[in-house]
Amino acid sequence: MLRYILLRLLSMIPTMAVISMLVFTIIELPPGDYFESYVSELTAMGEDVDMAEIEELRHQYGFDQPPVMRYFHWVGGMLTGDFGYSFEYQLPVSEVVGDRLWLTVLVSFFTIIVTWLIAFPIGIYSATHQYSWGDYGLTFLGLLGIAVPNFMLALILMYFANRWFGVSIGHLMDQKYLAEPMSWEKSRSILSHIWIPVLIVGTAGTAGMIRRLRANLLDELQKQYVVTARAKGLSPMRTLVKYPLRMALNFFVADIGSILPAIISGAEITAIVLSLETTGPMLVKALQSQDMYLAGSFLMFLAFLTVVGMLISDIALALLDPRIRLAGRSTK
Amino acid sequence: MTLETVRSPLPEPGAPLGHYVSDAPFDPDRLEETTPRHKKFARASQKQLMWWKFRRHKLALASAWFLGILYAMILVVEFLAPYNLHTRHMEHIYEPPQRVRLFHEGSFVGPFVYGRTMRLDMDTLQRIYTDNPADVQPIRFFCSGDSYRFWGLKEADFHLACPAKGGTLFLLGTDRLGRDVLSRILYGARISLTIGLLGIAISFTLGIVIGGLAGYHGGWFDLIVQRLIEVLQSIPSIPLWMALAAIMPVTWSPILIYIGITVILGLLDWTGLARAVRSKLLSLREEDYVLAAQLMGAGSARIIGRHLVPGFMSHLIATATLAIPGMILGETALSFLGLGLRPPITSWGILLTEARSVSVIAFYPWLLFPTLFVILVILAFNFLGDGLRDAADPYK
Amino acid sequence: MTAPASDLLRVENLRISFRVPSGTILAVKDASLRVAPGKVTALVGESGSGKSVISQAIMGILPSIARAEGRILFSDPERPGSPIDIVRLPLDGREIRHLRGRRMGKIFQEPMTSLSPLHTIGDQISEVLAIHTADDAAERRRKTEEMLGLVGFQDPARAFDMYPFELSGGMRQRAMIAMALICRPALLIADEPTTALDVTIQAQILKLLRDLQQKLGMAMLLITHDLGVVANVADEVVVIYRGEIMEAGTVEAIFRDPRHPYLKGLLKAVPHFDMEPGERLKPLRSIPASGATLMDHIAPAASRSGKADAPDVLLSVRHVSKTFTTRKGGLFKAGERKRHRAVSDVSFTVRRGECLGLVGESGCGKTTLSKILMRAITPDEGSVILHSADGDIDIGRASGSDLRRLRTRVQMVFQDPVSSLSPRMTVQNILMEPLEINGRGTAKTRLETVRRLLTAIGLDETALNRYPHAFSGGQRQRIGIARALALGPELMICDEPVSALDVSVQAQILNLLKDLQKDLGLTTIFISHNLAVVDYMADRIAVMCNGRIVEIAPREVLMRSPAHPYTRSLLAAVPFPDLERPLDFDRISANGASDTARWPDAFRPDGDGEGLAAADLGNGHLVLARSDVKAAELVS
Amino acid sequence: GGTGFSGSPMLDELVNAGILPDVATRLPEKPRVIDLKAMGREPGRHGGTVRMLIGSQKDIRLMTINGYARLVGYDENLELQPDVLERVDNEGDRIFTFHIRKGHRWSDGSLLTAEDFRYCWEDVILNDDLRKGGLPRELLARDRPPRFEIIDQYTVRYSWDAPNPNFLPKLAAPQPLVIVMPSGYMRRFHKSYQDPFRLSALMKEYRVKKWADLHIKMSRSYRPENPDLPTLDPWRNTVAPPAEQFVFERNPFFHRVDENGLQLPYVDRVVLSLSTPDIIAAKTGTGEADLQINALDFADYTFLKDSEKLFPVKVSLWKRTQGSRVALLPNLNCADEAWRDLLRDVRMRRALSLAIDRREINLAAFYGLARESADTVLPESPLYRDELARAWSAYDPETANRLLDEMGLTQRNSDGIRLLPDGRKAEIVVETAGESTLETDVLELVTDHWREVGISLFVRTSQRDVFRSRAMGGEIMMSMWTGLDNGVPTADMNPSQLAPTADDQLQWPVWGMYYLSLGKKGKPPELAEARRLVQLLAEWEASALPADRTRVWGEMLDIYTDQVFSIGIVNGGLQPMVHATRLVNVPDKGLFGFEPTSYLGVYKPDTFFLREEG
Ligand SMILES: Nc1ncnc2c1ncn2[C@@H]1O[C@H](COP(=O)(O)OP(=O)(O)OP(=O)(O)O)[C@@H](O)[C@H]1O
Ligand SMILES: Nc1ncnc2c1ncn2[C@@H]1O[C@H](COP(=O)(O)OP(=O)(O)OP(=O)(O)O)[C@@H](O)[C@H]1O
Ligand SMILES: [Mg+2]
Ligand SMILES: [Mg+2]
Ligand code: NI
Repeated sequence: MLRYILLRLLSMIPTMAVISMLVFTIIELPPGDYFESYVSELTAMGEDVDMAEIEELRHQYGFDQPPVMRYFHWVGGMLTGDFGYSFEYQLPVSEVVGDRLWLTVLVSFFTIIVTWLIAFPIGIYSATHQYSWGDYGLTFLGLLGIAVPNFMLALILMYFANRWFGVSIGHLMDQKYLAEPMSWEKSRSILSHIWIPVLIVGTAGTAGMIRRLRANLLDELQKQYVVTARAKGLSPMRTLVKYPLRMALNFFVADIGSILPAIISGAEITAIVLSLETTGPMLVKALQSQDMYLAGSFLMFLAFLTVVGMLISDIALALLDPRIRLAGRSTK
Repeated sequence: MTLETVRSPLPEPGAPLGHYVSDAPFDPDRLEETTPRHKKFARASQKQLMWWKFRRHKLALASAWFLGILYAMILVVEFLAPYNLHTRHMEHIYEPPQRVRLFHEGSFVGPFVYGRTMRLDMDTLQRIYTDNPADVQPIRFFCSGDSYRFWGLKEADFHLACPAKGGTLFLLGTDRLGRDVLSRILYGARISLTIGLLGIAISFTLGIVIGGLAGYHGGWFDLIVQRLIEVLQSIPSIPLWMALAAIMPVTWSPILIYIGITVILGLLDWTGLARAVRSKLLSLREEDYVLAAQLMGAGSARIIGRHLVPGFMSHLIATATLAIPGMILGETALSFLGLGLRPPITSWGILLTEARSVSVIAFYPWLLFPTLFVILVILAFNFLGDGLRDAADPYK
Repeated sequence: MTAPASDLLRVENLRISFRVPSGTILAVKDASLRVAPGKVTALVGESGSGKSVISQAIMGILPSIARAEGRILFSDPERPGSPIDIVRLPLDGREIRHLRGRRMGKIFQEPMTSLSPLHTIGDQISEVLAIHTADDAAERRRKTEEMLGLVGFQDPARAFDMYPFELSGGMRQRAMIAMALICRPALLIADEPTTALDVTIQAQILKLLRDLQQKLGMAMLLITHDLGVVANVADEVVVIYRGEIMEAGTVEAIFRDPRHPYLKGLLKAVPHFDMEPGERLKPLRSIPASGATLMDHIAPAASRSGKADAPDVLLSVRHVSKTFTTRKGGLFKAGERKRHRAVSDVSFTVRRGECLGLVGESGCGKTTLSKILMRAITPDEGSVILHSADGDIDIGRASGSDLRRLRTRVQMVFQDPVSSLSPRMTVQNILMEPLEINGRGTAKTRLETVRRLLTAIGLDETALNRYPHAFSGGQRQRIGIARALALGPELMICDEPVSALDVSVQAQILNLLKDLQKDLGLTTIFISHNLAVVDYMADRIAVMCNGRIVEIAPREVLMRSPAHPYTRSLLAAVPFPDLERPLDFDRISANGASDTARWPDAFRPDGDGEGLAAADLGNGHLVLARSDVKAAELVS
Repeated sequence: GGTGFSGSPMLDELVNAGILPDVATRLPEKPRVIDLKAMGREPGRHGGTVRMLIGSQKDIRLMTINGYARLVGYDENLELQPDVLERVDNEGDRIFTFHIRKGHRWSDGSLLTAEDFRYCWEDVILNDDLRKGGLPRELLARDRPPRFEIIDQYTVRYSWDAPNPNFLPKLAAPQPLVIVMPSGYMRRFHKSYQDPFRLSALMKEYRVKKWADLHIKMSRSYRPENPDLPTLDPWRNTVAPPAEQFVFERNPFFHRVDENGLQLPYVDRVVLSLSTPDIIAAKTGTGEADLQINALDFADYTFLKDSEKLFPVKVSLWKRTQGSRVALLPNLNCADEAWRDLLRDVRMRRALSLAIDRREINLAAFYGLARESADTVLPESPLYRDELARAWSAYDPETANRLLDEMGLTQRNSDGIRLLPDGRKAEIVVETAGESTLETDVLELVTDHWREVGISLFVRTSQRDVFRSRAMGGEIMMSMWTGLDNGVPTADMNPSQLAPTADDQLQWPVWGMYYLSLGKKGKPPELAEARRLVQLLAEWEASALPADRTRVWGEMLDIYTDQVFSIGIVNGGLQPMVHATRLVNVPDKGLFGFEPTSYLGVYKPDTFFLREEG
């Protein structure tokens, strides 16, 4: 296993290299560059632009060089810990993120916990009480969450939360706390706001989880070893959790790899609609305005988390099921 | 030493057991009695068996019917929709749904709607519609209304239902250009229920094949496939959409671009499924029956397709049914970023995107009707999935 | 002895039916039986007669599609006087859970699938303690290891941390037994508890059960078709046929005075050591399709025509070894890996058309060896060559068309029938599959073949569209055999092919195999614990112990004059279905016959397990002994 | 105090602590007195915080625009008035003498003097490092820069040989020409004044590579990202980006007072909160903004109006100043030759304009409240004439059809779509940034209208970022954009928007580039009428007499509308304006636009005040 992990760690290097090229290409694909969009944004607002100044900036950031050169410049910078400069914020990329990062982690973390807390019991319930009213009802609710686009749900919740509970629309806290340091009131305010995004992002994920868990459990529930466990006198719940659930978790563990980056990127569109102070909208904005170093570093960070997440997921998989030999070939 | 034969194999509690011998007729060569029903089942093919099992799941059957009808309907949308996709009614902007009634002033008239009068509230700039009970507008059936080109080929104007001459029939209200929401939903179904499935088909095929091979073979193949998956998963969908939207040829029609994006998304979207399949197969491949199949000389394709994937069918079905809303509504996210479908094409996603404002929720909630259709379709697909799952479940 | 006040278990007029898509199957029809406290009731009967189903009903673990009627009364000696009707207890309710595992233990018929593949056996066994006792973890481990030792694990501490898939079939069965016994239940339901065990271990287990029975007053419902075992341990016997009780009585009554034609037939079908050469077993009913017609149908004559000029030796195995490393718990504890030599330096040949019997202690490497022969496991060293008219195939290295030839010519019957059948394929598809893979026949002829195969193994066509889990253990085993036969292989490796079959069906199957061997020259390697069966089938017998072949000789030679101490103790441990020849339990050593310490010096390996070689005693009789000992001395 | 001036209580503490001088010292000797009563408004009180919502960090510029403290600025009647300056002497638009208010201070308390003008002129504008592109166009008259003289500490003079009518309007623009800088503060970032060692330390601190970048960055006054930069605006920023919220506090040295001697602004603090543009309307509707006009759309009006019932807000409708709320701009520099020739044919443009049923669009999108008009000036402008608005803007499909037939586009296919001479179908692809449903809706309607005259329209949305370069490259055939930026010009304002003068004019970007780059890039206008417009613009720039300017404007407007260089649809579009009911002095009616009203600027938000609660 240790050897396998080592091999995997080594293989991250070429993977990340390939990803960096891909990220670079993707950022470069849309026509124009940041300055182009900068100029057009200014002119759209009726402002004047000093084209000479723009040309100068272009030159300064090497935008008059061929893309290959810029790629190496960028990658070289990242290797030495210099993630480049955000044109939009006029700050080094490393300083732009600020508070947003932990707020994002907070929201995502809450969302994931809530998703699991809801999905696991319900999934188990649905599988053990297949075709009961509870199964149907919960399935229906879950699917409702999937069927309504997140932004719509966001708008509806926002609107009614405001009408009925007076919660201010959007954001993660009341505006007045924005610039303040952490305090009791501020955290209260955050708590009173966070449930909306958690609910919105959570609903879609929860239903997916419930349905999949249910499906996987249904397959396992009939297996002979479950009967054995029952014959030992194990209670249905403990049987379920110890045996079939562990088997059914396979799909879930396989997906752990994508949780990690999702925590950071957050649900972008919901975050945009709700105007959350998280990293998602920042990424989208950076992409739209072609703030390439910011977007690029962000994407690379996500990629890194993905790669690490996949490794964690594979290790967890081997822990979950002793039969799995990750490095091994199939017996022929 | 011989014991007396007793009548029952079960003595009184605690009593010693006598020697019981059954006196029922005994013929070892007699076969188990088989009913014709047993015979029928024994002779049936596996597909037939599945169908019989599926049939027992009433809700799944109903869902299958519902979807079947829906898909049949999208073939003849032009005929079913009371209006054309683009027919506007400037005097009926944001008109709430009209109720179909049967009785007018206590007497039966048949299905009809009341005409409406509109008043513009100059202060709030709201259009206020009131039923005009004097204006009874009977709905006409199998009638001629807006003319259309059926499938772009044949000129026709035949409709299932039309408004009364000079009247209106907005069963689900109208939108901001006075277009009939019902008609738009019907036309939208055509796109929403077809193209997205293409993407699912692509991503599922890829996911199962690639994930299956990686999980079954393991080793280097797996290592490389996993790296590929890492690379693909590393790129979030949003930048990808943006890049794709940027490179799609300008001259393509919107529908072609949409198909293009769907296909490409399908081509990139298989990774999650592939990983799930692979992980499951990594453990399933250690089962004895896989070995048995190998020893019979079965190839990878057969082992994956016939032995391993069926063991994972429930998950696949669940995932597929869950992917459908994603594909129907995927374009809402695209539109959100300004990359989605554009008129003149209409889909449910577009309709919902257009309803994207607090005003709609507050004043024109009927514009959210497409959601209802999405929900119905998704429920139907899920129940259908349940039925299929059960049909494939040997324990049922 | 005073008669006990009541019965521990009374099954009264039990009817069990299954709701299947095609209607209902009535598996048990008004069966009644009892188990007296501290006594053993044996339930014997044909494969598929409803024995397992009854045992499931007693534990309240019938599958959800089954329906039980009647009464199952359990009078717990702990709470005398109030029998509990298990049929009426709520499913998985507190009461029944309280009984399961603690007051009633069950040994499942198929140990492989009955254990969770994700948990170590120690975990699964000690869980029973965790549920029903207040012991702490250390105490549980201690008790579990003790129990594992009692059921014959040589290294209980190591076994505790092993996963089921790392164990041999017999070891899994013993783990199952340990699980059932760990709480010392008042009633043990043992469903074929010793099918995967060699006779010495079987004797050891039977002894253990008897001891417990005597010491703790444990009663037992023993389901088995090994009439030898019945004769040795049972107090009362119930004979069941197609869900109906045919005959019941004390063990004396049954063996000395069988009355029902079915029971008489059964007793007649038992293979015994003193059969004439060429004498056939007498099954209850004859199989309509003879081996020849079946095979003709399966493999067209053309493909068998090359037989004449085929080399005499079909398979040669040279110095094959295989070592397993077991994974130990955690991820990073690389240091704690344990290595186990499952097969070591095995060489032998198999001649065309013969049947080579392979016997040996449970866990000695038989299955591993057979898998090596099939190229399901790659040996660490050594080679296996399949000789045939169209060129030799090096099994270890074959690829492409050679591999394909190999796959059609060599087939295997798996030891564990359940797990070797795809759970989501119907029997029809399972049997059809080898034909499809190799493109034999058309869809129609394939179906015909499948039907013939089914008849040959004694199942009717209603089986076609059922899934493996809906069959009895013996039925599944027969399906496995049918599948192996489907391609008409040259060499068939049968790993315990009849262990789950009652004697009459067993006779049917054995006769079929024999016919095939005689008429078509089918070569078989026949692995079995049942020495009488091996004696009946095999032309030569190889005896394995601790991964090595310790003795190999023609059947008569080995049976009449075994040379190796291990072989001798094996033969001594055979139970006979004869009340006059009871097993001498006291002679059965705690560590089994493979304990080299008890062997004479001439056979004992030196410290590092080396220094042994095959000594030729003439007549093809080879025995593994120290190379410095003369052959003559070994015959003693 | 005895002087009769009073400052905000907010600053009392600082004054008492001696950190701030008292209000009399803080104000110039002659502050600008705003007579609120005379304006029809109510004199107010100090205090309070006004909340506003912005959609992007860049929008802190709204504070500079709305604050509208300029050397000279427009009043509500769009007449130029000295503001920061006490007086301007203008001799024939050639010689401008600026009189600074004595004792006028920057927000850091330093005096505003002629030195600040000199620093900006000599050390910044004329500095090669700082201004790579040369002098701003507005500082050139017949391509010659002005002479700069310091008359005394409070008087400076700029003089040209030829008239420069651009100068003062540009100083009054929403994004003003910068000719004065807080030299006391800025010097530390200037190579000529700072020792190299300290300068490079500062460069390191602010992470820039060149000193010029440092100077530019620190001196940016339009987007007040540097909280330390002294300003003359009513409020000054206190938060450095990036941030989610920007707090602007009153400038203690602001130079305006009301008639009662209260130093303006009344409101102590303006807080700008960052929000997604999409939900600004929703948030405004729930009373989360005290003053909001930007990022609100007419479509939100009903919702906003409804919220009046629930929240203490007031919603009114202002009028947008654009020449057309949305306009179709045929790209005369289109790369497709066939189409270029067609679009350059005035009959084509007229036909397309005549084919549009503006009435329907007005009804559908504006409840009929906007004006159907060509893309031209609004009635509020003194230059307005009825025939301008009516030029080719009636719905007349027959004439349109006739014009198209006349052009030879007589062949039609089976769908009734006309065929080009080369046999292609007459399909016009209109590009839009698609940012509002308004654009898509209008296009949808126009599609139908044009089909009536045998032209089919396709919509393509692309990011507006790429519009300019694509239009320059001729890839765009026609685009949808807003009409003339300034729909309420006076003759004194530069008419350059009517002539090809910039590369972001999507109807002729290549010609505009030619003008902009002084002939180095792009191509000279190839249409006589366009050339004439450039010529007229030159005449305006050279003119010294108001009458001349009016004539030039008139002629240019005639050509522009008659030639239909831009197909206007409706103008006078309505703009919802929301303010808290507590906020007093916000006009109920107003013109809303960047130019010339500087959004709220000319309505002087410093005179808005929060009425005491209760
Ligand atoms: N889940 C099920 N669904 C349908 N039929 C079943 C199911 N389980 C068992 N049966 C049927 O019930 C009958 C009795 O099975 P049971 O397992 O009790 O046999 P058995 O006596 O234990 O035989 P063996 O000795 O072969 O194990 C068989 O004919 C079998 O086909
Ligand atoms: N996958 C494995 N990993 C580790 N050890 C294994 C594995 N498979 C088998 N073994 C070990 O190899 C030895 C031989 O096992 P094998 O299955 O060949 O025994 P067997 O002779 O078939 O026994 P039985 O008669 O009980 O089936 C056993 O000790 C077993 O624990
Ligand atoms: Mg059984
Ligand atoms: Mg074995
Ligand atoms: Ni007797």
